[in-house]
Amino acid sequence: MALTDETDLVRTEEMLLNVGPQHPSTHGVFRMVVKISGETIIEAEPVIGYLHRGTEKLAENLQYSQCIPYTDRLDYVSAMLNNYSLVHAVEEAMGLEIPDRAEYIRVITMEMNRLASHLIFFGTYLLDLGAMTPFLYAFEEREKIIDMFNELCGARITYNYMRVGGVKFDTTPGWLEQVDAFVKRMKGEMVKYRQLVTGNEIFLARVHGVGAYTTEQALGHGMSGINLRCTGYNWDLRKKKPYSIYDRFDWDVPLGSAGDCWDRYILHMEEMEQSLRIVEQALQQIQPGPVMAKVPKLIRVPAGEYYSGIEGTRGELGFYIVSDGKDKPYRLKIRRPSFENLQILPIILKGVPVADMVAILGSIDPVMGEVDA
Amino acid sequence: MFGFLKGLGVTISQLPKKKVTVMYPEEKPDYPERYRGVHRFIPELCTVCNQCARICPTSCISLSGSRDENRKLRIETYDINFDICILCSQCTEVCPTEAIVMSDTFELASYTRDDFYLDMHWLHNNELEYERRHPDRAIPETDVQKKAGN
Amino acid sequence: MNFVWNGPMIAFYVLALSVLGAGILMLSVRKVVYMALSIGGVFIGAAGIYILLGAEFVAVAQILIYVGAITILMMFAIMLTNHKAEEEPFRWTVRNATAAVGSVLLALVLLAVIRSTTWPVQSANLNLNGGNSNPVAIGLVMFKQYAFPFELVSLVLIVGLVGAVILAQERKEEE
Amino acid sequence: MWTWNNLWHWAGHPLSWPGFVGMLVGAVVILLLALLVVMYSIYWQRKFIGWMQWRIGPNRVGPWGLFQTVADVLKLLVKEDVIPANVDRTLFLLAPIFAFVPAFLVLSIIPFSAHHVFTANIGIGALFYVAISAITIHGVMLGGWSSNNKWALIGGMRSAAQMLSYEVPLGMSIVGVVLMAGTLNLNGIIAAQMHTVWYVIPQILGFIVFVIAGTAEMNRTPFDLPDAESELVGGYHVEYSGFRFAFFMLTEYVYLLAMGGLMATLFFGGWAGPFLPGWLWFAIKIFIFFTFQFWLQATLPRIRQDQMMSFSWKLLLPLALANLVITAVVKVLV
Repeated sequence: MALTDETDLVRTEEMLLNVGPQHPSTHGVFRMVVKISGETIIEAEPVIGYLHRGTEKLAENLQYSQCIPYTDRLDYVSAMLNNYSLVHAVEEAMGLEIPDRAEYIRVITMEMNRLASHLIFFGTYLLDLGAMTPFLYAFEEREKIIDMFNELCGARITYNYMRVGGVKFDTTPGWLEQVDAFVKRMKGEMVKYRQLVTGNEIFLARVHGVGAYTTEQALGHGMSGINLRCTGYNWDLRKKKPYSIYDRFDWDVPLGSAGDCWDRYILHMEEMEQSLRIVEQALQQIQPGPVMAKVPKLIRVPAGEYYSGIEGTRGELGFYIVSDGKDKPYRLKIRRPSFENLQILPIILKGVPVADMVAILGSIDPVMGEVDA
Repeated sequence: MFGFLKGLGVTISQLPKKKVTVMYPEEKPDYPERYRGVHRFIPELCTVCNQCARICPTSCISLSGSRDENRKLRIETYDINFDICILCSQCTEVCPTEAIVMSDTFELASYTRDDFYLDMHWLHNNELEYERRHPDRAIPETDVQKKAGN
Repeated sequence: MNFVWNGPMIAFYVLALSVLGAGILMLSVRKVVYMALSIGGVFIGAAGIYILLGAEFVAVAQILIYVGAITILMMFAIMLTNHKAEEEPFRWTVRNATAAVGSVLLALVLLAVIRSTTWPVQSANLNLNGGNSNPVAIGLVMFKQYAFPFELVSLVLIVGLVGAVILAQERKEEE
Repeated sequence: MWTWNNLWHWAGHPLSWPGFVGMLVGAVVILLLALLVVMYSIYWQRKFIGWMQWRIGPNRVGPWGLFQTVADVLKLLVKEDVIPANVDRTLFLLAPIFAFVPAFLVLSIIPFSAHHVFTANIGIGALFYVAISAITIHGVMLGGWSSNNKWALIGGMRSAAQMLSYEVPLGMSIVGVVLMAGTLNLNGIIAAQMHTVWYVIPQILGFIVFVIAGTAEMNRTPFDLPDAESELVGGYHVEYSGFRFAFFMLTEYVYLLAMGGLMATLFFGGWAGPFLPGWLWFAIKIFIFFTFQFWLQATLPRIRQDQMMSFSWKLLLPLALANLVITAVVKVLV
C-alpha cells in the first residue's frame, strides 16, 4: 500500500496492539495481536477460541435430532442454514425422500435467513466504518424476518426448526402472505440502502482496493462463499452441486472481480436481491402437502462416512458424519466457513492502517460462534 | 461526485416515519403461540414416562414419580435446571400428553443462580399465569380430565 | 525605579513571573513531555506580554504558531519516536560547571548592557500605528515598507523547507 | 471609527470594581448559558438522530426525556474519578483542563447579540478564535498520551494531526471573509454584512471549506477519527471517567456552539435579521448549524486517516487559497 512508503520516512517505534477479545469491531470475542508502526500494521496474528464450546465433541454423545439445537448456536445469525446442513447430511446418508412442501418451506426460510444475515453484515459493516444509521435500518428489516420466524417456529435466533425428513411445523395461516408482503417491501428498502450507502464517496474511498486478494490466495486458504466469489471465481454450491430444490428457480450468482472490500460489500447486497428472487419464486410454486417424511422414530445413519455441504451465508457449510450405525454419530466434523475465511487475515492485514483493519475484518464477516464452534 | 447528498436525503426523509420503538416494560411484545419461552407444566397430565428427560440435549430435566392407589404413575417432582436449558423445545415435542409445554414468559434475568432451578410448583404456576394471560390458548378442563384419565 | 500599582503593571509582573517560572520548570523537570509543555507555558506568557504592549496581533500569532503548532510538533516527535522519556538525574561535571559559570557571566553582561542603554522614553499618547488598528498597521509596514525583505525571508524559509525534505530523503536512500 | 465600543459599558473605560464585578457576572452567565446549550444540544442530537433512525430517542427522564442529559451530567459529576495506576498522573489530571479552558475562552469573542451580552470586542477576534482553539490540541494529545493506553495514544495522535492540518484551511477560509469585511473584528464583520449581503453568497467557496474544516476541527462525523468508537474504542478519552470525561465531552460540545457562532457571524450576518430580536436570530442560526452537524453524523461513514490528511492538504487548502486569490482580485477590481 502507498501508506507504508510514506511512513517509511519517519522511523517510529513499533507497538504491540491487542485488538479484542472485547473490541467493538471484532464481531464477537475475536482477538488480534497486531504489531503496528505508527498506524500501519506490520504483522497481525489472529487468536481464536474464546467462544469454543466443543460442539463437535458434544455431538458424539447426542442423538442426531438432539444435535440440531446445537447447530443453531454455531452461526447464530443464520441458524436455519445450520439446521438444514445437518439434517441434509443425515437425510443424504439415510437416502430419505423429502416432501415437496417441506423443501419449499426450507428454501424460503433459508433464503430469508440468508437475507437476515446479510442485513446484519450490511448494518454492522457500516457501523464499523462509522455510519450508524444503516445499522438501525437493517436491524428493523431483520426484525421483521425474525418476527416471522418467531411465528413459524417459536424462536427468534435459535430456530431448531428443521427435522430429519422435513420441518417441525407447517406454516401458520397467513404466514406465506406475510413473507410475500415482506419481499415486496424489502425491494424498496434495497433501493434505499443503495442511495444511503452505495453511492457515498467516503464509503467508496474506504472500501475500494482495500483488503484485496487473488483467487489463488482465496482457494489456497480454503475460502468459500462471497469471500471466494469476490475474486471472480464462480463457486456457489447451490448451482455447482445443486441440493434441495434450488434447480427449480431462476437466479444468478453475482460475481466480483477485484477481491476487495467493495466487491465483498456489493456481493452481499446483490445476494440479498437474489435471495428475494428465490423466495418470490418459491412462494409462487409452493403447494399444500405434508411437511414431514416417513422417518423412523430413532434415527440411525447406516455405518459409513458421509459429507454434505451447502452454500451457507458465509461459504461452504458442511457436516461430515462418521457413523458406526448407531443412533449417535461416531464423529461429527463441521466445516465452518468463517473459520476458513479468517485464515487469510495475517496476509491481507499486512501493511494496512488500523482503520482498514476494521474494514477488512468486517468485510470478511466472520461469526465467532462458527469460528470457534 | 455528490453521492453522499443522496444519503443525506434518505436520512432526512425518514424523519416523519412512524417510530418502531416498543416502550418495553409498559408495553410488551405479543409473542405468537409457538413461542418458546420458559416451560410450563401440567402435573395432572404427566405420565412419568421420562421421555422429556431422555431427549433433553443438555439433560436439564429431572423428574420422579410414584404409583398411587390406582397403580397409576403420578408425578412427584419435576425440576428443570434452567441454567443449562437451551430452550430447544425437544421435551415438548416428545411429550405424549403435552404435560410439558412452552409458555411466552421471556423475562429470564435473575440475580442468583438458585432462581434458575425451576421446580414443579414454579412451572405449574407459570402454567396458571399463562392461562390467565391467554384464556383462549388454555386447554379446556374437560380435555385435561380426559387426557389424565387415559 | 518607581512602581506604579495599576492594572497593566500587576499583569506584567504576574506574566513575567509565570514566564520565568515556566522557563525554570522547563529546565528542572526531567520528563521530556513536561519540558515541551513548559515551553508552551513560556510562549503563552510571552503572548500575554505582547498583549500588554498593545501588540495583540503578534500575541495571537504567537499563540497560533508557537503554542498551536510548534509545541504540538515537538510533542509529536517526543511521543512517536524512540527515545528515553526521562533525563538522567543531574550531576556536577566539569562541563556542567563551565556551562553554569558561562551562563552566569552572560547574564551579568546582558544585565549590564540593558542597564547602561538609554531607552527612548515613550510619551503616553505616541501613536505608533498611525491611527490604524494593529493588524492593519503590521500589514502596511510589512507589505509597503518592508515588502522586499519580507519576500526574501519567505524565500529563505522555502529553501530551508526544501532542504529539510531533501535531507530526509537522502537518509532514507542510504538505509 | 467603530462605535459599538460604547455599548460595552466597561470597554474604553479604566478598570473599576463595578466593571470587574460585571465582567465576572458576565463570565458566569455565559458559562451557565453554554452549559445549558450543551445539555440541550446533546438532547437534540439524540432526539433528532433517533427520529431519523425510526426511534424516539430519550423519553424516560422528565417529559419527553427533557431531563435526560441533566441526569447524565449529574451522573458523570458524582461518579468516581478513576485514575488508573500507571498513568502519568499530573498530565492525566491536567489534560481535560487544557482541553476545556480554551473552549470557553473562545466563547468570549462570539457576539451573541447586539446588546447586553458580555462579548470581548477585540480587534483580532477571528484570529483569536483560531489561535486559542489550537491550545485544545494539547489537552487532547496529552490526555491520550498520559493515559498510558495504546488506543488513547493513537487517538490523541490522530486528533493532533487532524486539528493541526485542518486549522490551516479553516484559517484560510476565514481570511476570505476578513478580506471582504476589511476587519478582523467580529462585530465589524457583522456590521459590514449589514450593508451588503450575507457573506455566504459571495464567499460560498470559503463557506464550504469553512464548514468542512470546522467539522474536522470539532472531531465530528465524518472526521470523528480521534474517538472512532468502532476502531479506537473511544480514542483519547478511553481511560477517562466521571467529571474528567465530562470535561472532554463538554469541550466537544462547547466547540460546537462556538463554531456555530463563528459560522453565523462570519457567513450569516451574526445576530442581524429582520423582525426577531438579535439573540433569537443568532440562536436560530446556531440551531441550524447544530442540526446540520447531527444530520451529517447520522448519515456519513468515517473517513480514513490518510484520506483525511490528504483531503485537507491536497483539496481543502488549495480551494481555500483559490478562494482567497479570487476574493482579493475581485476586491481590487470592484
